[in-house]
Amino acid sequence: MRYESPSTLHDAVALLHAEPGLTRVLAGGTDVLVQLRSGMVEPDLVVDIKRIDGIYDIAEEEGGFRVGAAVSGAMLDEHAGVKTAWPGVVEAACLVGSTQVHARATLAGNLCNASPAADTVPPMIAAAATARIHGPDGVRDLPVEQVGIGPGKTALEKGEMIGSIFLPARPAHSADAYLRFIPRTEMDIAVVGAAVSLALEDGVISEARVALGAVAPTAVLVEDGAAALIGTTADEQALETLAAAASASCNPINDKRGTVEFRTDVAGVLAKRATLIALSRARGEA
Amino acid sequence: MQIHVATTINGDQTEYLCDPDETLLDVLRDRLGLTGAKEGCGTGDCGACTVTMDGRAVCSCLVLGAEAQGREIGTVEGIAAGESLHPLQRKFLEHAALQCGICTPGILVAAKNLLEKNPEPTETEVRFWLAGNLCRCTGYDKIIRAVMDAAAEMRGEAHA
Amino acid sequence: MAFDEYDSQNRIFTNVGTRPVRPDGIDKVTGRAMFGADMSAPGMLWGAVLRSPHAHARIRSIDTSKAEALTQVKAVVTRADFNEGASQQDVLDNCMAGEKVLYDGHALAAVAATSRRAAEKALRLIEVDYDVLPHVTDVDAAMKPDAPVIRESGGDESVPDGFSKNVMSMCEFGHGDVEKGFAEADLVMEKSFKTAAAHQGYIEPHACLASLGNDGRGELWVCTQGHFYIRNLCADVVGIDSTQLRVVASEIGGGFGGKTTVFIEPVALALSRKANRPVKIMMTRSEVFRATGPTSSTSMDVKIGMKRDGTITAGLAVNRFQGGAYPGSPVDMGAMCSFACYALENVLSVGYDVVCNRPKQAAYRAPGSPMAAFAVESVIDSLCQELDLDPVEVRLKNASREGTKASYGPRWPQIGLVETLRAAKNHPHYSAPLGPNQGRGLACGFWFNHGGETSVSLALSQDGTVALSVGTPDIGGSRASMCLMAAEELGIPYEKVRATVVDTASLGYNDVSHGSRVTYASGLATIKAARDAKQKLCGRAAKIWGIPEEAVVWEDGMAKPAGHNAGEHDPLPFAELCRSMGQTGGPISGHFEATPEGAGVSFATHLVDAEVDPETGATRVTRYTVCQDAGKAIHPAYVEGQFQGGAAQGIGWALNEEYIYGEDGRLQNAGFLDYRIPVASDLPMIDTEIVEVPNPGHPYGVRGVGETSIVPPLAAIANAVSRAAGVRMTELPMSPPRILKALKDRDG
Amino acid sequence: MAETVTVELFGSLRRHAEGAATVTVEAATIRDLLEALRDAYPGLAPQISRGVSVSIDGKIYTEAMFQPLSAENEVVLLPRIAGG
Repeated sequence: MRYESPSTLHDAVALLHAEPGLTRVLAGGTDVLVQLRSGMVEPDLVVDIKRIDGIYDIAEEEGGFRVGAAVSGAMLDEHAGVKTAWPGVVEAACLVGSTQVHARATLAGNLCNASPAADTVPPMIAAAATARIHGPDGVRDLPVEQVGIGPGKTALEKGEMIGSIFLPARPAHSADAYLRFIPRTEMDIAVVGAAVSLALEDGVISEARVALGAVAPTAVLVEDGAAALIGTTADEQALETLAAAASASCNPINDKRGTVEFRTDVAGVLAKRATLIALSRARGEA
Repeated sequence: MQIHVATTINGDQTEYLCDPDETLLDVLRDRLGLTGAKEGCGTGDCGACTVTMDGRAVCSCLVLGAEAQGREIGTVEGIAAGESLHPLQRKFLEHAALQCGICTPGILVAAKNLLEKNPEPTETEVRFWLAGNLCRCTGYDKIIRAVMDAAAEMRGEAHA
Repeated sequence: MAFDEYDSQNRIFTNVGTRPVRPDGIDKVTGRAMFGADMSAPGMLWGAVLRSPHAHARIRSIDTSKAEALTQVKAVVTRADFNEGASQQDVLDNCMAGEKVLYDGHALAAVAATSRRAAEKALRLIEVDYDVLPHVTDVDAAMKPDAPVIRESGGDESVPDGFSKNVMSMCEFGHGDVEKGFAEADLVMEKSFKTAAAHQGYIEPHACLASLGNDGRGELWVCTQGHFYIRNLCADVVGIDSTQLRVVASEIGGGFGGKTTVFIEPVALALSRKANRPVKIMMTRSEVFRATGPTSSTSMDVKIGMKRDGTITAGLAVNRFQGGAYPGSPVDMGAMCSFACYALENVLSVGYDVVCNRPKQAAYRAPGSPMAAFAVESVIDSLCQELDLDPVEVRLKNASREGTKASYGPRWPQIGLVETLRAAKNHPHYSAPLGPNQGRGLACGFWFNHGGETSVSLALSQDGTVALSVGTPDIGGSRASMCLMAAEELGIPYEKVRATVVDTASLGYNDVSHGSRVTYASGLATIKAARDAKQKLCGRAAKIWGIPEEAVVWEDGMAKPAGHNAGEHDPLPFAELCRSMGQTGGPISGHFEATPEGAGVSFATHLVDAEVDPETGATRVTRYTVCQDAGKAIHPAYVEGQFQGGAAQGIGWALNEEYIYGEDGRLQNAGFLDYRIPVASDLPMIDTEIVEVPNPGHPYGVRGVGETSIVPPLAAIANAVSRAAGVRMTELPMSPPRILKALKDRDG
Repeated sequence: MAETVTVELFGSLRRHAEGAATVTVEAATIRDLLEALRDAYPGLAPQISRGVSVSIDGKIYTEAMFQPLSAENEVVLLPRIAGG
């Protein structure tokens, strides 16, 4: 195994592209090192991107934020602007693993690891975030929901890597929230994750996006769930419709972390609860 | 091929050679003789290997030795100032906050890092900050009390 | 002979009962304490172990040639490198498989190489040809007559007809006539229970550093609960004389029963012998879960009859424990514990020891008792609910007391169950209001506690200090307790005593630090060794004063004339006698070697509040109180620590911890990510009430405290959750999917 | 001197002692007791070899071969008790 730590995105892409064998991009390392240690993967080249200029930047852009690929959950949590605009994304980043993991783990890494249960992916999808992908043929932007295409699989081509995540601008009276179900209070992989982003006009939900994690091979955007909320004040009936839509969008598995029945039921419960939190934030109550 | 790394550990300039796939934990323990950081799991799930890197608590089993180039690393061996124990170390002893002691180095590093960022944490904040540091002996009760008491002392308040 | 050791009826203690800083404290907060993996040696190699991916398979062949061809590899061992004539055949086979691998994770080869990573890579070059056999991992399935057979030899003479060969033995305890008792009851309730295998979950993986020559002489540094015992096991398994192997017990990063046997130690010795270099092996966390002992998983039926006034008329328990691929599950102890808390006229408890394709179970804190208590205390709680009775009053009404004939035979001496129940009843927790979706659970628990072979040596130094040598590894602060007891006896300050866990060449044999025996047995031996030293000190004073030895007494750390008849002499303080001992007769040491048989049984009552989220099945423990009889708390802070730690482990076992096997017989959650032990944010503070009903078998009244604390939690939490959820939970762990399903089933 | 000692057997041992819940043997010590039991009831021998504890008036002995016994003692034979 070779270890390289290039100082530009261009060099990083060139290294990844030129290596004929197995490559891994090292950002926070919280997944890559576990894979290395277990012998699950034996890469020929590891490219540590943390020496790349600007890779730790959180830059304001078109009213939104461009988050560098090495920005950790702890850094996001310390960034007042991102935390105000996208509290759900930030709370998800601070749920991944422990304090020690928050200090290293990144949005881009969580996305590229392509676990169906990744905590930050549902809120990024709900946020309509895009990933900026750098590759040998240049740069392209891809909506987050199109990056993961299956467990452990992404839409990235050979030689490509994510350089940044873009979180778009928010209208007034908008907010997001993320909730996950785990058996303990910390340290578990999500059994179900639910993210809701919404905006209010005159107290009525005018925009909404709902996304679920750990209930299908990839995180899912629940369009019926969003439709159930838009035009309502998230009254009881709207929430029940949302919950039913969330449960209906589940295509989970039985595994050591939960059953199909449990995931399907709890997806609806969490979608409702996340909506109420987002709503209260959008109203400026929390 | 081995990689040459120059770094700072507990304030000391340190150089070493490591394999590309060698973790910082293995470098500390097997190359530098700093065995205070422990391997409890090797997967970032137990926190026994916690060190600080540029002021943030990390699991050294999830950091490559090569990544430490130019960084500042802090381990449990660097917590006491000479013969004076850090208040957290003293409070851990006073409160009997350890039984076997294998988790203690990681918890001390993590707790010190917490108090540097948040000198007045609530019990809940301490519990969540330390959620990644498993202890199987104590049930955490005396650990939490020791951290809260150390924080109070460091703020100059009377003993809790 | 009665329990006649207790001699502290009106004693006012000066050291015992205080909370000084432990002697190994500074080492442990500065990172310099040396644990199993922290020792290295010049020229050291790293060992790694190849483990079976199959639950059950015949080994057709093992080809190690490609691994041996690597330059970094210095030795490879398989079963042929061990002592085929070992007397402990099951221990040998569990350390290194013979003809068959019996579980996912079973060791079958090992390599020593110049680095840990090189050793691990070399393992992947070993080619094994397996003939995969049918497997079984569930205890009930393994008992069925048509189950895959794990050991052709089958069970012993105690097993009734009609079971598979996987049932290794059957045991029965009790007295009276249970059918008659059930007929006298106003309500008879019968329920079935299951518990999952739980791992001890110590944070330090097994690790050792071995050095063995082909002359059969060697050294072993290892984290273990019993270095004398494993010395004997290692010597047997690798075929050397036990005393030619010197074993040093490192600091130990948790054991809870799981470090009372050997796994990698004989393998490291065999590799070292073959490579002629020291070899270190450190298990990965995954190896710890796959290959070391969790406790048994169980299936149990309990039937109890009760009168309307709460009197229990009869109790019947059938316990089925699987203990992994080898006989020896703790079902006999479980069956003895089932009804130990109650004075019953009609009681029967049955146990079946079952093998299946799982790692060999190892002791885990009060082995067998927590599961048995879960089943019995759950049925008692259900009866209390049905008959609208107070759970404390019902238990007080039926509680075992001094003179009660225990369900497993003996008649109790002085015991403290009633006192723990009263402590729980009087605790503010018992009457505190409950919030919505909350329930309060109460349960009692029992453990035997153990004595065991014990040797202690206490050497005086010229400066008036004491070197106390013990042979029981310190697993929870015991060196502090030993120092307190030695200081108490000698009348000197705690700081003047240094307790060391010495190696196997420095002291007579000591049984393992298990059975909650250390503060009891090594403590008793320390007290007696100190008394032996005091007698010698008095002898020296007698010589100095020229009076008979019987005319000298030891008081307040000084030799004094026994009375006016002994003459007027200024007292001789400890330090002064130490200073002159070279001239008054030579060095002074006190000794004690015995197998003390007066371990006092211990009881506890736990109170717990739990809150259940009715929409997700999530459970939160909101309040917890432990009331336990310690006999006498030597270092109360570490007694509290044992209470809290046992409760926390019980909470994990009750709510989330379990071994999960797939259809393929492989363990699916061999890591702390998915084997979910409690984290700091899961738990409340854990209140403790130390009850002190002296053990008549110890000079100060000490009872072991380490194990009883894990007995009541499974039941107490199940009772709290069942009351909170409004549905009786009979299977552990009470994971959220299981609770949510129970809620849905209840609501139709 | 050997006395007539009454020994209670735990349940599963009873069928190897012709179903008796208690048996009497001549014994002065635990060693005598175990030897006498082996002789009188060969079916008990395997369990005795695997290890037993003996409760005398409520106190449990696991190793004490020479512990004296008398006719007045309440003696119970148990499986060997250890711990974690």
